[in-house]
Amino acid sequence: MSILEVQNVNKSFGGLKALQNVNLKVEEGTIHAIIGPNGAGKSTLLNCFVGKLVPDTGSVTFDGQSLLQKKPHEINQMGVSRVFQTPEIFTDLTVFENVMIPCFAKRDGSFELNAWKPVTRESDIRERAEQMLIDVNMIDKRDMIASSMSRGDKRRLEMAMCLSQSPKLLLLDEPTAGMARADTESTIELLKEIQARLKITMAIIEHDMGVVFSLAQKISVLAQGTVIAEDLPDAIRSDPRVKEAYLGTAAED
Amino acid sequence: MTLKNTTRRGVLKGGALAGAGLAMPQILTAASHAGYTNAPQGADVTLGFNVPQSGPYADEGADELRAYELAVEHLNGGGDGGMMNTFKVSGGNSMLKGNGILGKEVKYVTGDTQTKSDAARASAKSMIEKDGAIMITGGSSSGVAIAVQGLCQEAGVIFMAGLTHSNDTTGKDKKANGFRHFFNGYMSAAALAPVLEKMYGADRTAYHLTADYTWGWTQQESIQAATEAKGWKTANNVLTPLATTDFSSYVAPVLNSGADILVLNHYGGNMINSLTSAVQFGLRDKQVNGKNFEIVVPLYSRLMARGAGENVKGIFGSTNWHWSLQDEGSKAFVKSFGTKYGFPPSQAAHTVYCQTMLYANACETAGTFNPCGVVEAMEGLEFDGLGNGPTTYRAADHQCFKDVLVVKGKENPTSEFDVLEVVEVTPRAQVEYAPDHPMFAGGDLGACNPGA
Amino acid sequence: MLNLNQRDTGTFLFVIIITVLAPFVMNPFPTESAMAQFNAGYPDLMQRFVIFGIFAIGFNILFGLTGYLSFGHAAFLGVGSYAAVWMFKLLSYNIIPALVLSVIIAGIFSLFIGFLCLRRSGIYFSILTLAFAQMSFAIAYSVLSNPKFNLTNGETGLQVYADDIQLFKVENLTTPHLFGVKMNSTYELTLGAWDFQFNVGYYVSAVVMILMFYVSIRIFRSPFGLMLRAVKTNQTRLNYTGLNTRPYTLAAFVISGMYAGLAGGLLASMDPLAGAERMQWTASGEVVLMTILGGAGTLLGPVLGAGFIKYFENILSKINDNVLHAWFQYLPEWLENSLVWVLHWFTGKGWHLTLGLLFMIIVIFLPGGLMDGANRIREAIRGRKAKKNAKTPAE
Amino acid sequence: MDALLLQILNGLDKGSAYALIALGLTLIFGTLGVVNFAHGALFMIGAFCSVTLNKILNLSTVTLDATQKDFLGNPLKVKTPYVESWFGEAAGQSIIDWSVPLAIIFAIPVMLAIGVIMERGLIKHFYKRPHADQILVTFGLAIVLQEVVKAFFGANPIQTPAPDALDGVMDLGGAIGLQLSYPVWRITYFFFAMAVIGGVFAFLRFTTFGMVVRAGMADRETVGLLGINIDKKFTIMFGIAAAVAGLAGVMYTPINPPNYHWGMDFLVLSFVVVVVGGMGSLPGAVLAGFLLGILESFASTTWATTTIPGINQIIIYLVAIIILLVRPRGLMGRAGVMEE
Repeated sequence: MSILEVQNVNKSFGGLKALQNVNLKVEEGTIHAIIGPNGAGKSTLLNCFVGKLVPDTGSVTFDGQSLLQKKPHEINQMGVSRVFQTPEIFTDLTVFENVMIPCFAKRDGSFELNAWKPVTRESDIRERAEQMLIDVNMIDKRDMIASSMSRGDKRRLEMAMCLSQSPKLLLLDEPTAGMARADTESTIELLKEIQARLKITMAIIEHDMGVVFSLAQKISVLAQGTVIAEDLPDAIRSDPRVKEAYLGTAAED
Repeated sequence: MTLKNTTRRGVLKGGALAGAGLAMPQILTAASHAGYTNAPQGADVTLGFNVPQSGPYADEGADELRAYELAVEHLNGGGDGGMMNTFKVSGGNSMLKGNGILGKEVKYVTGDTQTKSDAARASAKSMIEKDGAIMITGGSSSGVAIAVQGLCQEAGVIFMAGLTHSNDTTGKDKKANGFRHFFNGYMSAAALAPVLEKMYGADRTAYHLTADYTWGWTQQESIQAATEAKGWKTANNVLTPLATTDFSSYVAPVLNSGADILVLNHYGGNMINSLTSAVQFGLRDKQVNGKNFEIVVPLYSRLMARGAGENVKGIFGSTNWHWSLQDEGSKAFVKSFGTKYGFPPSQAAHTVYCQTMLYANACETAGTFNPCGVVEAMEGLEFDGLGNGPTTYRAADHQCFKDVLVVKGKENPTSEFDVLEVVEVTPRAQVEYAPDHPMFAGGDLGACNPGA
Repeated sequence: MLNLNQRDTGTFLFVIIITVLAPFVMNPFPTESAMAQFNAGYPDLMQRFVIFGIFAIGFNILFGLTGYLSFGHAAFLGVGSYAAVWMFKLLSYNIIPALVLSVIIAGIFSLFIGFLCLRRSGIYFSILTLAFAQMSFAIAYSVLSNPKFNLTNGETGLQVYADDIQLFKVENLTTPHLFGVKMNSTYELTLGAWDFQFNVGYYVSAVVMILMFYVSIRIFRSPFGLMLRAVKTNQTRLNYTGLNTRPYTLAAFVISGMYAGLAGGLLASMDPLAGAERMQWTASGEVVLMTILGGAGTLLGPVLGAGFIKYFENILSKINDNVLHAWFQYLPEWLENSLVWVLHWFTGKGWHLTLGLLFMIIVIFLPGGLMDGANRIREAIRGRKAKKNAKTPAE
Repeated sequence: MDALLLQILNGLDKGSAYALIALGLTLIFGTLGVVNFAHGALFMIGAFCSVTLNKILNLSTVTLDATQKDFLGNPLKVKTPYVESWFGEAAGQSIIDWSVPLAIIFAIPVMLAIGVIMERGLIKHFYKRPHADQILVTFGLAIVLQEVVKAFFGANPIQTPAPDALDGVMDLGGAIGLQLSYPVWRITYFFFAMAVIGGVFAFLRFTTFGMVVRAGMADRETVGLLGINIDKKFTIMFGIAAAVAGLAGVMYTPINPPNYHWGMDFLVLSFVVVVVGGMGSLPGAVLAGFLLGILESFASTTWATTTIPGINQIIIYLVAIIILLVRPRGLMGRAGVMEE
């Protein structure tokens, strides 16, 4: 069963057609990668999933519900979490507070005037946040201010924040961009482990082929705003259209 | 009223005796003393000079402070005595002897009103509550004067108003503990209208520009009534926001309105800017209805007129006092002020100097600092020699009645102070009105409040 | 205690002790001494300390936590004052209905303005609030004070007249009171060379401030407070975490508006007069100064800042040249004159200059305000820099 | 009809001042990303450059004239300005008469210097700080500047008249049968403003310096990467912005006598102009300046104030609020600049 369905989505900025008739299905419980060269429209597509952009035409449905006209926080409340290319975390807050916030969002919804009970008395939230930090192996950094951590830790923290909401769909925007080799590998391991343990559906945007082929169960290739191929990794690896898109005329060999 | 201890210094002595080593606390309540707020106990008495030291009227405030310092010096027997020597009460000499007030040396505290009611009240309160001031005086705006007057009524001290020209100060906002030496909008109008009629004729149409706040409204109402009584017509009255800096859009339509007189009911910076605009637009060079177009500024201040520079030449207005007056009182005051500071005093300086002298005299007459005694001594007081001829403080509303000066911007000034010339000294009979005049009705003087 | 952690309990107790003992603490110099000039322990100033403290505490909930810099909060203070004086005019001098109405009216007013202004952020938000405040000022100063429809009494300020309705008028109670206890009653205690004044109005305001301070601690430590701090740090992440930031910022705006309204109501209760200049944007600037000076985002900072600025305004502006000469009279004349000449620019009528300079220095060198300065001094005394990552946030 | 034209003229005139101040403000914001609350104060200082020059030219030798008496009855002190004794009475008087236009020459280096000192000494340290801090520190600076000016020149406005030749009224409508007389100096001000605006635009358009600055406004980091010392250029830019505000102040003095409070008076207004025009858009600032000037003039007419009481008090703020809510990027702002 597909959890995310994109049908005939078009989006243009001024004269530039960023997306043309994009169709895509993300199956529940899989890791689905969206790849493509720079400027292929990957980020635009992702932004259409989370409510930052609204497609000009076409539909995006999640779990049977349309995502069009929904705001980012509403989409998140439906069960879609997003990891950014550069980690978006609450840099001035402690690691623990960072993780508590999504827990509150999960429990209380998009707004709750919970202005009286001290955070220290919210034991259910604290337990959950602590568990999450243990799960991602960050419990020793609990009271650090988030801005003082390494980039890898920030990424890990962001992941923990997303996972603490037990999302139905996790969107990852180049999760290993700019990372050292070792970090990249540990991130891949982390994602694999999460997927194995929690069976969370993931959609990854990536242009590092190594990452994509070691993770994805299905791959869509985006070029010049359209999906030129959608298949299993092995099939994509040998698809001439993909080579052409990535390497231009070099596809002839 | 308050349970405030007003015999502070007496208690202090007692405390010092009783508690040299023991420091025995004494809690005072209303029952433990009787009297009035801040009754002076030691060898001195403190007055509170509350003037604008920041904001647009800071220069007037500074001149007021100079006059206060001079007055204190004179009261304490220093200097040449200034107007203290010419001050006559009901035919006889004043009670002032140059030995302070009631034998106590005069001390003073100063504060900044910022020309804001809030700040002015805060400053006055600190003088009353902290410095033990027995009288508050000063101010350069009617809003502030009314606010501080109300406060002094509540606190039980005397308020001797400085510059405040709105009818309300001794009209609907009058208070028993407050006294105004300055004239008001009605009196300006009553003094000006006959002169204007004489100069410009009875067949005139006036266009009013009015600062959009309390003072502007009362001034405009007064001058419109007075000129209409002389046969003038009123073409229009346009309210201008207080914050206006460029009056061009208000001045520009005047010429096409059919009016041949422009009345600027503005004061301070507003007056300078609107007059500058009006002159710039060449209004004064125009002919309308076969007559020369004229501009009138009902309330003049020399300090402000200086800011308008050449533009004031030949423009009529009224003022409370001017240093060029040749009576004995004025000459004495100008001499001692000019000798001390090097330039002649403004009407603001004159007003507050008089107020200080009058207060001191009232205390001497009453033989006490008790506000109720002072009020009794002030009410109906007839005096002379303070620069405005024979003067009365009316009991019904605590408004001072004296001659009003109609002035005109001087054509050939000899110095930077020589900006205005006195055209006519309007006798006080002509500017007097009944206490229940509609423009002043509605207030309640109340009874004197001695505080404690 | 009271559901506060140990550190907050300490802060809270400190505030209680200082406010209760203020008449002593603020009056360290004997009444007749030359230094008495610096005493601040008289009712009016103490009242202002706590009332502007309330104003700043409220402002800090918006600015300190969410980072939204409003230049229009004085409008709510002004509205609160007008509401309170109207209650005096219509009902009676009892301050309870006045305070209630001032909070309600300020709440409604801030809901309206907040709803519109919070559609923007950053500098645009600041300019929007500035524009609203200036508009409110102009309307209060002249538009709503014309003789036909006089709601504010313009320049003179709204005040109670003897012929006002006052439905529940009580004879002999002609000043604001709390069920008969008059706000302006003062008891005096003389202790050797010292005089201490205990004013009912001050203690009423102080109790309100202590309550409001407690409420603000609870807000700071609540999930709601956490969300507001998150708003300041990263709104994008908050949105993608399923939280709608607008209601959070709006709630903070309205809460701070109600604090301002309460402060305005209290001001009118201490002194039943409401003037439009309370609403001017420079008055809004003042509360910004207070908060920054003390330390935005800290619990105690705004209260300290409010005290500091009001102290400056009331004490420094009264130091005239005569006072200066009196201080330095024992020095050689040339030195006395030059010292007076130098200080003359900064005291008395020059106090605004001192304020401006002080403010610049704080923003440049101590962005965390006085609280930050105190922390740095404490750390310097300990002789070691506290580990950055161990820093407790928001304190 | 004439009334309408008159108000448009008035609007253009007010708009000239608004546009000049806003131009500098938006230049600073666009290049440096700094919100300068002290910009109004720069306008005020410009005006006081004019006052200062007037005072300098009026420095005098004092002689006692026994035939006249001063207010105390002492011989009158007669002042003769040095310029009159140096260049002869007629020449000296005309130099004093032309002191306001002369002040332009005096003000340019002074304002440039103030701008550069301000940027190097203060603003530089605030590039990386939040907008709120920039607002606050420049707000503090604005207070300090105005208090210093007050300490030297007092609180009262100071009259600085236009040269006699440019004082007076010009009949603009005679040829087309309308009664349309307008002060010569205000017309001069308008053309002066146009010249300054034209100069700034030409400078940005046709010089390499200007091109770099414009590129910097579009994308600061990229230009930095190109190895151009953009910081130095921005310092000069700040100086120019200060000079533009200063010149606007110098020439405004005959229209209204300047006082120390001008900075705050014009500050809120100029921000409104910048916002309405679009943050960082130079043509927007100019357009919005004139537009708001005209709008303000129309709101002051009797017709407007009787239709909506108090509209003249609030029109500027109302426009700002509506623009910010409906079209936050302003009339000519680029999409996406500061919108959220």
